[in-house]
Amino acid sequence: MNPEVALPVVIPFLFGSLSIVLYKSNAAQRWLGVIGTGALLIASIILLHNTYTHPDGVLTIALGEWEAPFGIVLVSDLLGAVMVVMAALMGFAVAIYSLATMGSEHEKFGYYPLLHLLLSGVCGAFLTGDIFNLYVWVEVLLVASFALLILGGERAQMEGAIKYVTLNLLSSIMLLTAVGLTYGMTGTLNMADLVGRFAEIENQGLVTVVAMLYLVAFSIKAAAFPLFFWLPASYHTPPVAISALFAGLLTKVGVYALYRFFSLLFTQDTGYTHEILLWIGGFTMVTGVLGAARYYEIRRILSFHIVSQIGYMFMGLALFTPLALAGGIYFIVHNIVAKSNLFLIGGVIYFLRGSHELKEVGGLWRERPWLGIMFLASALSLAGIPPLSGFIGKYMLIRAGVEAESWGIVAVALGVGMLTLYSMVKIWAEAFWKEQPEAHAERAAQFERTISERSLAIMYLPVALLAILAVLLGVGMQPVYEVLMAAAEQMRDPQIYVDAVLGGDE
Amino acid sequence: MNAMDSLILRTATRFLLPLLLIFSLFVLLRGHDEPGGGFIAGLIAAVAFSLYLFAFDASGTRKLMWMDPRPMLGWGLFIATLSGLPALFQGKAFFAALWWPVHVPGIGSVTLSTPLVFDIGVYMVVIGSVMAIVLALAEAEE
Amino acid sequence: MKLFIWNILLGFVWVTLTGNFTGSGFLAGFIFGYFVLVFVCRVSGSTAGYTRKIPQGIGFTLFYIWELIMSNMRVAYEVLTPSHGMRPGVIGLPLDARSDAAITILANLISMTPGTLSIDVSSDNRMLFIHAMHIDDEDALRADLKDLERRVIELLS
Amino acid sequence: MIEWVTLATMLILVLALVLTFVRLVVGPSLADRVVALELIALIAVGIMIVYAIQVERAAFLDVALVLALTAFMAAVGFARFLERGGSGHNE
Amino acid sequence: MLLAVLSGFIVCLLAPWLTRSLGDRANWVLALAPAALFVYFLGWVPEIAQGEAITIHYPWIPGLEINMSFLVDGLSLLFALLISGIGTFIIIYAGGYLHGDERLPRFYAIMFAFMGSMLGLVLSDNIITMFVFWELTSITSYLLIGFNHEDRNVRWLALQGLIVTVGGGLALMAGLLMLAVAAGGEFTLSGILAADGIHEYPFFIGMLLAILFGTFTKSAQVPFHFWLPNAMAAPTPVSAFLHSATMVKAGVYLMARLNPALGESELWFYMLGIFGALTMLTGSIMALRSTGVKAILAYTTIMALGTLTMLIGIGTEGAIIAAMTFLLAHALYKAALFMLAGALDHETGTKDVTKMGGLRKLMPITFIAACVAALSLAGLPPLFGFIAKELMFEAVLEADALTTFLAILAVLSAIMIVTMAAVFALRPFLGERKETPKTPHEAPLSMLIGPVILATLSLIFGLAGFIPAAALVQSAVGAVYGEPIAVELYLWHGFNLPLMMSIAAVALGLVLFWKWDAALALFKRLTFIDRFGAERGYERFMDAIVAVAEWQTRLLQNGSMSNYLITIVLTIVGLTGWTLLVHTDTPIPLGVMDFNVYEAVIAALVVAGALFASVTSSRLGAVATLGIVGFGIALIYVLFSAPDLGTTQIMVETLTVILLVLVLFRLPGFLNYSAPATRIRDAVVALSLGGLMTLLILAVNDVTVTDPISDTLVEWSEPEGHGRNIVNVILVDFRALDTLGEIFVIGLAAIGVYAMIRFRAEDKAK
Amino acid sequence: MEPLMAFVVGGMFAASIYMMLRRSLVKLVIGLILLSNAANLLIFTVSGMHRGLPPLIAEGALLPEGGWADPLPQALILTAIVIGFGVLAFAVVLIHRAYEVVKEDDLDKMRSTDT
Amino acid sequence: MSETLTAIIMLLGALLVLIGAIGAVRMPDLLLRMHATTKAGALGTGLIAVAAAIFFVDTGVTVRSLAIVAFVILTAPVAAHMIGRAGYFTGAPLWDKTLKDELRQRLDRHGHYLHSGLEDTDDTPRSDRDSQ
Ligand code: NA
Ligand code: NA
Repeated sequence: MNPEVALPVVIPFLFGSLSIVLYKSNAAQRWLGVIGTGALLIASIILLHNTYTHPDGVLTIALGEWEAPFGIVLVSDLLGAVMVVMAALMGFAVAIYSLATMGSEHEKFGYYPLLHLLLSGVCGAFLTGDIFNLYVWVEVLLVASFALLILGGERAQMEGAIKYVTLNLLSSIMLLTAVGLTYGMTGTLNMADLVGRFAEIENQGLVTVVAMLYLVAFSIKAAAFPLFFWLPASYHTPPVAISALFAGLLTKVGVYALYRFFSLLFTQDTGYTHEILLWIGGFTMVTGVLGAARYYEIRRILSFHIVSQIGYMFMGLALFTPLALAGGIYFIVHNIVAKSNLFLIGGVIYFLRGSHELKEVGGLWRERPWLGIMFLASALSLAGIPPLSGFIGKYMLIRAGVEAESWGIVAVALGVGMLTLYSMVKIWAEAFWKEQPEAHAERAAQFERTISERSLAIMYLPVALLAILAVLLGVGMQPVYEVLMAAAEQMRDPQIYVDAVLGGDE
Repeated sequence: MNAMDSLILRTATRFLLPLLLIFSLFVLLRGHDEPGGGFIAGLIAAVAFSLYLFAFDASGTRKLMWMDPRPMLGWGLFIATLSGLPALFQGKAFFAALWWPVHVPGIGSVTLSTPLVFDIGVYMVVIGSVMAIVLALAEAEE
Repeated sequence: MKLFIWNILLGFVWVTLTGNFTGSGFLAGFIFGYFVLVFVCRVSGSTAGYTRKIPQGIGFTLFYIWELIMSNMRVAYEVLTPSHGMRPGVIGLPLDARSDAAITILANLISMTPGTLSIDVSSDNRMLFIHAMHIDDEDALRADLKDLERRVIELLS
Repeated sequence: MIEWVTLATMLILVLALVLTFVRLVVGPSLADRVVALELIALIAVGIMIVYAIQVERAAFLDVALVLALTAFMAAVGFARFLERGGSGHNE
Repeated sequence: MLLAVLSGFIVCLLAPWLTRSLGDRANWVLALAPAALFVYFLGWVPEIAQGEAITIHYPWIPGLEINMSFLVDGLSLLFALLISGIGTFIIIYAGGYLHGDERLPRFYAIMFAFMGSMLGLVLSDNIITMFVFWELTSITSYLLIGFNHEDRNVRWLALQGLIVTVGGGLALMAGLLMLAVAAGGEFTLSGILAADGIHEYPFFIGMLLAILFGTFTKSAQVPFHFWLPNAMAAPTPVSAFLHSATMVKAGVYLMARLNPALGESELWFYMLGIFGALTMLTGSIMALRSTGVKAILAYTTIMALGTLTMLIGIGTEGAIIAAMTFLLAHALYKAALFMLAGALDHETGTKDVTKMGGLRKLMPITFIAACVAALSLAGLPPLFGFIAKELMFEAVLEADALTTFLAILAVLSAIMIVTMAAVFALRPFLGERKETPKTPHEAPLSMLIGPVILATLSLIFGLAGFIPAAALVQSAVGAVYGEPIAVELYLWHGFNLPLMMSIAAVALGLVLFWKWDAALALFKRLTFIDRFGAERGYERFMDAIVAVAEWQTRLLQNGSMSNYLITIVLTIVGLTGWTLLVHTDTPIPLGVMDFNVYEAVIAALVVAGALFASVTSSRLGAVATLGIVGFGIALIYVLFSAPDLGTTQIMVETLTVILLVLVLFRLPGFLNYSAPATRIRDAVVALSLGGLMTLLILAVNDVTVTDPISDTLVEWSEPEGHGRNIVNVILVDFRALDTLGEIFVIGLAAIGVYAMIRFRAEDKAK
Repeated sequence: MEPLMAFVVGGMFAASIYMMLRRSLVKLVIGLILLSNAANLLIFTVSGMHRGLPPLIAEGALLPEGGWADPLPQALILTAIVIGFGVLAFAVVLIHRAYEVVKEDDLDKMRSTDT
Repeated sequence: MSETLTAIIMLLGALLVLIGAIGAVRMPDLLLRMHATTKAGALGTGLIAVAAAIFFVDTGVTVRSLAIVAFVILTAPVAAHMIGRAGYFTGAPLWDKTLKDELRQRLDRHGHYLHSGLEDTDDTPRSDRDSQ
């Protein structure tokens, strides 16, 4: 029994519900926000440490002492633990950022409880070893995201939310359907138990059929081609801290689930399933990056890039070699840091200039060089420029692609990298290099006056933290690499997971 | 005057409300052994309060409920989560159920348990949530 | 006093629901009922007073069930006969009953009796509007309805 | 004998269900539909009770009880809708 | 060594602070850094000149074979010396050129970052580390080209340089990884050069093309040459350092570096030979068309890069000697010329050579230095450039194939270079004094020290060819050729064909200089070069991307919810259905139809209700029908042994109806928004998903489950779970976490709804 | 019964998707409710349907009398119903607010966030 | 014996329900349909519940059955009143053979006040009916 496995779920639950109870005091909620996410971060780092140092590399807790496969188990393997750390990190960064940027109305109507509970859903999804429980977590985070998305009630938020809600519900229902069919076929819900039970099914093709349902359900969540519509339609509508949180975490849950399912459960016919993943990945990269090329609104550009980057994550899973898997996980990690930070910087730009439109902002390089440097660190990282974090991810994936002689995806991945750079440079050239356009100078000045240096400092704090991380993840990659390779090796050998969950080594 | 004002409904509601509430408590407490449980019980209570809302008005219903729905659902969530923690102090996993049989004079042997506490949390969440939604909608209408 | 009877009634409901016909079961029901009443009465004031005469109530219930059966046979006839020989209409019945409870019971009983259906009570609670299947003999109908009203007032007095 | 009777009762009840469904579909006004819905709820109560008799499991009576308790709430809700200005006719 | 490479980055971090605290003297102090590096690298010369190649290894990310390993041999040392040596002068020069500019701290920082990257690039043994530095040079170059970023055009040109070089870089990355695979997993240059079997790699051609794509873009080979002259938008110190002496030679460096490994293939020869020669010619022609001092130099740089590429392609002993000599010679004279061009521009305020004249008296030192450097550019004795050019002609004549073609191109370009050298060195200084925007006088010391010393070196090396030959060129040639070659450099190498070619070139070049104004007018009229040029291609390409992006986004993200839904549904049906049809071996059995009539009727009513709700035009009718669907489902749950489900379904249905009627009266009734054809399409889509679900259920129903986990739960329920309602025991005990999540969902939904209704309302109230 | 239910569930899926494609906000949300119900029924169907065997244990007994219908899918569906209720309550209010803000029921006229 | 009684009552109840359903289909206007559904439906269902009480011969079941009966009979007329008045006031048409309508003209323009027609007669003391 490893109680630390449950902490990433319990901590946000406690802080979230307390924040609801204290709904009248914004100050209390702010404190709970920072303390709660901070505690979550500490707990998740402890979890990762304990997982990594454990001889099996897998920790489990059978909730209610009902042993697997009968009760619900939470399982922390390296993949899950790494994802939890990233979620907690993002939560913490956004909680701090929110102190300076979130309006009191947003706080009054539940911003902080929603933040906590979104994190609990995300962490739960990363840790659970039970497919139905995964559905529940996905719903928790989804409904939390629904509520965050509409917080403010702007017209655009409503329009975006309708698409977001509808398409995500469709995906949840597909997931639920797939879970039901899985239970109907196997009589179990425990992932480790499913490994053996799937193998016993005579009609193996049927397992692949169900795999396809999961694939579609999670691909919608992950915003993969051609199922991503909800994302560009909605991500740019809420306040930017919320967009950053979404960008960092939500699609990653879908990607994580695909990694989990298509390494643990559905490896019967990789020639078929993973080939499909590869195609989806390629198209996702291209459509996403082209979408971004079209826009001149910072958040829209970034939103389409989320889609594009998801393609790389698919590529890692699809190639399915240890290096590719490690590269894919690394890509997720790096992307959480870089992409969220870009959203946060977009928010800073908004607070300094009063607009998200590139055509209406400018002059930031001259005035705020540090912001520029932090932007460059994140943007170039996203574009895969060495030695920043994105490069290492791209390097691992391309190398895996070259080694697998998958030339098509290698070419696409490289080309998309270049277009990503194009978009990032577009933001750079317009927002930082260009002079502030006269037509919008007045509003910009007005905005800049209203933002206090103290708030700006609070906003810079998480931005700087993440920018440094984007650099460190690249330059100081070796320890990260070791963890991720170990994670990838675990994924390539499901028996480790199965033994840890069902072996009863307690 | 309320467009929905119906003497018959109001009077019937005064009569039905206690019945529905006691029924909901009943369903809550026996749920572990017979069909029922915190969720269904909470829905029944919520239906009862909604009935009151329809017969009377939102502010009356708020007064009737004694606790604002939002903190109620917060407390419910908090209690339900907390009910998983005592097991930790006995060295067991989260949500390991603990049972305390208690003899209450006049009622007999009553078993208190963490699942029951959990179910009570569920009950509060369901009432709080449904009523938060319904009341907000009704107030927006008024 | 009214409330005490209500409380006993709820205790009884509890016992019957649980199927636990023991003293302790009733006590539990009584306690739960007490809390429910305390809870409810904070807002909605006194409940109803028509439960005072329990024996009378039982008698009345039997009467009510009889009316129910009669009304059903009448309706069955109308439904099943091929041609609609009905002469429906909406009439207003001036009320002598004054308490909410009395009016409500009367209205509900009328809805359950043959060929009549309460639509609404006027805003000053002095007129009950009724839809009737047959108003060929309106006076007889009104007489029947007034008789029913008398019984209800008696029951609740 | 009871098996046959319960089956016959079931058949009668589902016939009633079908007829009421026709009214629900035909309408024409919302109130007509709600009347049909109310009756459907009552028939469902009946079916559940008959089923409890058929399989000799009293537990199903509890479901019937809940349905009996709450079914009229739908009518109250619809009535409220109509009185608050919703149009009751084909729209 | 690590410190030497990283010193650039360290100084980069310190530079802004130093600049601010030192003020005007900053350039002299900062220049100590590259000067110290230069001295450090000079210290290596004796050892390396012996033909040694030394590798130094520091682990970085060993797991990914990314390490700070360095390879010091003749080639890398030659480059390192050029970078640090010229860098010293450039830093000094920049202090004068950008005197008083508030952005100077930033400028130094980026310059030092570039210098560090460039050193890293040429010294790296690990190919990935080399690539890291390679890309860093592109980025720093971008930041430097866009130094005057308030100018829209400058931003555009900086982007162009970045896109071309980074685009090439990406291909290079793929090529290098393929190379590593081909070399059997070797990630060091030393390892790759020693590896066998690279030529047997099945994707050798692809690998080669990918690498060459990278090197050609970086080194501005045709057809990617256009970005380089555009990069002249940068301040002159940048142009002098990056776009002439160092960064653009990175491609040449890499080709030279890989020559021993890849040079044996014919493709290598033809690619490098033809593209190099064409680049050489293009550069010369474009130079002839230019009037800007920096543009002329930029195009002659392209010429030089082409020449170097061609020589490496030819790959004979002589060609490699020529290449290394040419490289050194070019670096010396071109850096000097650029700095002089900057001085002219800085002092006169114009870049146009035709608008200058008669400056020899005002700027005498500049004039003399320009003459010396230009003589070297033109390839005239006794300057080092002459030796290089003679060797180049010799090498061309020795080529294995295409000899005539290459020779003609070499002579043609030599003619034009002579012309332009003359134009550059003579036009601004001789003739009548012309009015210029600024009143010129001699440039400050900081701007003259570099060109003077470099020009002097051109002269010394020309007169004493043995110095560079022994110290640098020989070891570099050995590294590039792959085995040691003795190199001797002399001005006089006999009266032979190359010399005749030189004489002819000089003569014709001077004639052309005589008639340059006419030639210029003629060439300027040849606008088709602009119209069909590679730059146009680049613009078309970028436009096409934006157009495709537009088209694709309109097609996919078009805002129509029905389109989104249809796409998703068809994806589900396509993927799952296809798999079901193709990947399951047995046909799907219908199963046993055992049901009672009343069950069937209830089930049918559920479907009928759902169908009616979906086709009715009555909104409330749909809600009421939803009610019967809900009750019907509750009945099904009850009839099949799920009382708790039945109860829950009823309660939820009731509350749903309450909610719907609470909100619906604000909404409009159903309107029919779609045409009959659309409805048929929708029906087909809907039925396809329905059909799929039916098939899935039938297929799964055929699978028999032997011992579901629930059997154990049932056994545990009473003794372990203390409850007789097993479903409830599961909910609050066995799977309490699900239920906890579930109530959080409910709570979250309530918070969301509350916020939705109240947020704006209270907003408005204020 | 399961084969029959297969068609029922299929029909419900089809009906709900058709409804969601009608471009009307109200129909969209009703379609979602139907879809959620269909998925629940699907789980109920594929995990086996049994008559008259509720998973309830009589007092004093250790197992349900005469066998049992699988309680686990029932618990799952119950959870799914509740979650569905929460989510759909949100969706219902969302369309209501969206209509108030946008003043438009036709979904195809709500494109401003995409284009 | 009890089985036979169960059977008879159950069948009777079901038939009553069926009559209600037929009425729902056949009757010509809303209010007339409600005559059928309210009465037949409630009593029919009630009878079936009684049948269950007889069948199971168990106090717990009996009480639950009676609770069902009580609830159905308590709520059916309230529901009927709510629907009937809502349907009537929102203009559900009456059957063309309807003889008279004393209600229609009593409702004020805004639908907010229903006149009794007795306003000008003397006012009897109010009970506590207005309290809420
Ligand atoms: Na992202
Ligand atoms: Na099965």
